[in-house]
Amino acid sequence: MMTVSYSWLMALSAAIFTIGVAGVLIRRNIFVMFMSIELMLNAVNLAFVTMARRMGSMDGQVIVFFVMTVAAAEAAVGLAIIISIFRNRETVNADELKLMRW
Amino acid sequence: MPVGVFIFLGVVAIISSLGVVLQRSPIHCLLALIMTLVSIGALFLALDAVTVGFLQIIVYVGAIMVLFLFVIWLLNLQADEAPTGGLGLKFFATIAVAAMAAELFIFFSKTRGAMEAANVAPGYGSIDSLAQSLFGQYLMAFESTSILLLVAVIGAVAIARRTIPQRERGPTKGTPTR
Amino acid sequence: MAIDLLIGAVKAIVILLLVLNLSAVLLWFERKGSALIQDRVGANRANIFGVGQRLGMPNLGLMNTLMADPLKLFTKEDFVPDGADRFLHSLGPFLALFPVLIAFAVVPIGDTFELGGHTVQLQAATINAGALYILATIGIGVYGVAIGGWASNNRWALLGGVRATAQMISYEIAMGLAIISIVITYGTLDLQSIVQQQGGVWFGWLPCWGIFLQPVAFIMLLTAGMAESKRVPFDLPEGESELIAGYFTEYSGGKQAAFMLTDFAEVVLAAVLVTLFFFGGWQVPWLYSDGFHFGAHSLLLPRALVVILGVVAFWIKVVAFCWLQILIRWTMPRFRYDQLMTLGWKGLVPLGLLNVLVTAFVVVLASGAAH
Amino acid sequence: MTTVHFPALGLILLFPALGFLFNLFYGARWGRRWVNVVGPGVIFAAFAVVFVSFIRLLTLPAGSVLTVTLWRWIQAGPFHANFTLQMDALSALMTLIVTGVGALIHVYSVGYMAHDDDFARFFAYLNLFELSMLILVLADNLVLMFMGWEGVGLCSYLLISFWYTNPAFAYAGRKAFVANRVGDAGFLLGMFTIVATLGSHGSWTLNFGGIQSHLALFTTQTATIATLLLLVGATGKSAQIPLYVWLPDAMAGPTPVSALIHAATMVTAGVYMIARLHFLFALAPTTMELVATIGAVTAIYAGSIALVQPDIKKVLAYSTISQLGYMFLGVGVGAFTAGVFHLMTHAFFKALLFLCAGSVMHSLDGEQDMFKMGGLRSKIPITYATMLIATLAISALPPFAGFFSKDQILESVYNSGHHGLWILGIITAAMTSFYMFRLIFLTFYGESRVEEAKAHHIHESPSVMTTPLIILAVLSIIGGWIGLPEHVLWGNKLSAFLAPSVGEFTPIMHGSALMLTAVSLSLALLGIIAAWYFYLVAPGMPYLIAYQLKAGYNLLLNKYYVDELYNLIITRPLFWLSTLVLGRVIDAFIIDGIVDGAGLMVETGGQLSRRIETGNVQQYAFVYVLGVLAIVAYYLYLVTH
Repeated sequence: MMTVSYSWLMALSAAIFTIGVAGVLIRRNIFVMFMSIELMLNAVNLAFVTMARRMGSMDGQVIVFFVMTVAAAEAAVGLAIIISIFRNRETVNADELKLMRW
Repeated sequence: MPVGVFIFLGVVAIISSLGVVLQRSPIHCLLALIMTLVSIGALFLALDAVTVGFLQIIVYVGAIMVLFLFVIWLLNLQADEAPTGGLGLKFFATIAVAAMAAELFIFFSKTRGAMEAANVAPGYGSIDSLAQSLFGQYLMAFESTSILLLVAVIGAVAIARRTIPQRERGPTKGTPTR
Repeated sequence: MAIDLLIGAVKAIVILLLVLNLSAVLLWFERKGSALIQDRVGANRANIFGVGQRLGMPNLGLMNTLMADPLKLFTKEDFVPDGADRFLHSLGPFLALFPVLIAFAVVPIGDTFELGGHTVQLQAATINAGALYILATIGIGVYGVAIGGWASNNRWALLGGVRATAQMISYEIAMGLAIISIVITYGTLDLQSIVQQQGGVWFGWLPCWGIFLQPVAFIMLLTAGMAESKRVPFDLPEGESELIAGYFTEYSGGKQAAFMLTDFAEVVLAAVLVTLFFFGGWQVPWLYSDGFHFGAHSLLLPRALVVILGVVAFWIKVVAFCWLQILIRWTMPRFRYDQLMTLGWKGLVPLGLLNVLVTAFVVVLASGAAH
Repeated sequence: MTTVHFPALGLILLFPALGFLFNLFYGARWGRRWVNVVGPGVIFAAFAVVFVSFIRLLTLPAGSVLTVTLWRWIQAGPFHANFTLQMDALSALMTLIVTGVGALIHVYSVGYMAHDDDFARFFAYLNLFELSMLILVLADNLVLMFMGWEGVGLCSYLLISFWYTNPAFAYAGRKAFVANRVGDAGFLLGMFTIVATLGSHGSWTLNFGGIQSHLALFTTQTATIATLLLLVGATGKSAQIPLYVWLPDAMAGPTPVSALIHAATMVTAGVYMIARLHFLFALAPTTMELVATIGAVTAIYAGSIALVQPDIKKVLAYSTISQLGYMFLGVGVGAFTAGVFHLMTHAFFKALLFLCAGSVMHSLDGEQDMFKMGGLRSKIPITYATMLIATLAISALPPFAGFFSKDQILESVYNSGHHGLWILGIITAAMTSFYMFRLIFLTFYGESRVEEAKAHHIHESPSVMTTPLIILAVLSIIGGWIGLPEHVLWGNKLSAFLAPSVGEFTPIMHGSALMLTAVSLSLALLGIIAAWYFYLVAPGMPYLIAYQLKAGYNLLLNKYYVDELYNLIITRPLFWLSTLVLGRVIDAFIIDGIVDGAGLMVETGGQLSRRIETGNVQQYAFVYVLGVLAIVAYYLYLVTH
């Protein structure tokens, strides 16, 4: 029976990661950009778990665990920031949020 | 894991992640993201990372994504209008992303070895083995993440709380209202 | 190989049907039960050609619950309001029902037994992290109501969805804490082994049920379970007097049926969890793998009978707890929303944390005493 | 000639320094009582230390030196100058004068500044001046001496323009500063010449001892150049022709300042420096001639101006210049002891004169015009008595202090063969007695010409002011007795004491000395009688003469128009040069051009580079991604090769 080789999983994670990058670069909606970042995080998680599986060590999974925790914190703070931005500027369009410029 | 399972989950993951990027309505994007997360979690399970897989679903899908959902509701985000301008950036960004994809594929295609059930110890990925690492080697990191979460919560509240002047807040509890 | 697949399929279908039917029956229970409580007659009309009377049976109105209502519901027009998101609107109900149903996959409804050289687990899926699995499915279950409420393009529905989501998340935490304390107590995530550890007796007569080990967790799990099922006293998401029907205001026909089914399935799930964790699952008091033993007296039974007894006992317990929930539903008033949140966040969560802490201490001390 | 390590010398500097810091930072806050105690107190402490060191020095064989190296100061290649203090006979005398007279003047200032709100700053400056002056006289090398030299110049500037709200005073301060700068430039160049000369022979030093031991390295020519340059510095500091112009204006400062800095101590720095470097000057006869000439001319020149000045302090100022001329004359003819002796006595009676003038002004609400005084004899008796003593002293009447010192100078001038200069000297002596008694008669005799507003509350100064007067008066009487002529009683103790450090004083035969003394004495008396006749017997006479000799009178009254001359040939051209050429052209175009250009460059650079900051998150992310691409590519390269 044919089994999956790790390179496939890594390729999958690479694909998801690049899709996430594309989302961050192309979407104008900071909210969707934020989601794309989560996408990238999960792609990395997948890579970690794959490699952990390959090396038969738990460290990769532990790191994934920490990534989840940090992602939770990041989501909380990031969403709070988005909310306050929306309150002040009534928009989530990255193009209209250009205050920090010359 | 069986090839079929991998192909199924992989396809689902890629399609739904594309959905995250390509759809207009934030809530559709969110659902697509949830789909991706679930399929990735399933992949974790298939990779013998049982605990982490379920945690992925419980934490990400069950908690974080709900937070996103609430924010969508709170801001009442509608579908984006047709994107205007910035096409040059989009163009170059697409090229850059393609280049990155190429690089990463070349890079990861160098990963060798195939999944045999043999090369993991029994109980690999179970909650005790995870706990062994968490509360052994990574204890300090684990504890500091708790502090991180606390700080994040406080920060989130501090940032998102709307400060309402007293007069708008109306009569507070205990003050007679007439 | 093939036979294993067959057995698996059979188990899955059987359990699914059991759950669905039980949910349906619960509806009837509810009607009659509420009638009893409120001193009404309750459902008593539908009657197929008067067969019942001919046989001299009392008209229990079973028909209009089990057949007329489903017929009516599934033949009604599937109405989607204007400006609603069609896709999500139809996705919602099944997104709500699906997780609850798959949650039952890991539930052990009976002891393992040998059948033609095959070890049969009376458990659709033997996942050794069953508890986590259940939590995961419950976590996914949030989205059904949320999406349903949002996609209806109706502010009552949206409010209901928001309420439902917030409520379910809040009480998921309490439920999770309760389950964690159980897991700590039994040292495993595998539901089957949790149940097996509840076999036997203490002091020669007291069944080793979890209720005696984790009374606090029992209260919490029951409360959280009822909250998850969004029924009185936790029915704010669909409080008729406030939001017409909450998140399924805009639903009709099959989709509404799906939502209602979800509610009842959640009731069953809560009952099942309570049974599994605190009342020995399929364990019958004083019944061992070879028969009853009570002190010196013993009554030996064939293995098959023992297993069947276990299965029956399990479902009896489940039905009992469903009945308990229905009683509670029809006897208690509705919370106010702030009371709900206060109970969840200031009552159950701290209590659960404390419980986990104490449990952990006790377990560590006990294991220390063990060796 | 033994050298003794004597750390106590450090204390001499320490006390004024502490006083300076205290008055500067806490004086105003802690209040007048503290300042009044600390300000003079530290000087008295310094005086005590000086006295002790002086006694120590006396116990040692003649020509010994007390020294202490506080720290290594300048270290530049082979050259090094340490912060070393040394006290030989000359320094001892100077420090005694500086701290002693200084202490008395501090005490006097307590009374004089009693009504000024800025007392703390005043005492801070005074203490700082004491510190600088002590450094100047205790320094064992030219560099350190120059530091003190500059310090006193600075304090002089600060104190002249002490009442800086008055533009005229501020201008006077600036004038003094600039004039001193010119002198200091000469001093510096002189130092450089010495260093170059010695250094070219490989001995890098500016220690007095070092210079003295390497005198062989100097040719007459180099010595002349060096000394001429140093002389410029001396004339600047000691207000000699041509750089004397600042001193009269320096009277703008508070009178104690005029007494301490512009009469007793600082202005004598030039004389001290020449005496200190006598061995070098001795190598340059030309310079010595010049010094003597300058001294004599300045003496008679300033004296002549003093004859007609109406302002009491101006008279004293010009008399100071003239007396300094005497000292230059003395050292110029090689009578260093005589010069220093006159320096000492002059410090006593000129300080006293200024303090008395201050007391007079104090009693008349700052009136300075002598023609608005008169008849004060009975109203302020102590001031009158002490001022009379000082006047007799400066008029060189025996047995007062001035007599002996001036007499020695004139004797040595005559004996050194400069008969022309000697004649100038005795004429100046006559002038001196004339204008001094003119001052006395105008101020204290005759009927009162005081304005009504001030007339009714004329009062004697408080004892805190009069006590120093009395002490200084005593000193003005007996101060000269340590330098009696040879063979008289105990003879000339002073020159015996000073001789090792400033060279031998050549005693002369007694006979001619008496003759010379008689001549100068008779001239002095003549001056007094003239003054008495002009201003008491026939008060109309001066006006008549002034009317008859209008031209000459105005010439004197306007100080020979020297200020105007300097204005015309130096100040005005400099002013035009700096405003028109330097200001409008070089500063406006070149310097501002450079500065603005730098600014413009940065600004344009910013203008261009800020375009990068579009504030567009995705653009930043894009650049970031490019970076990631580069890094990953690098690792790919590593992996594949």
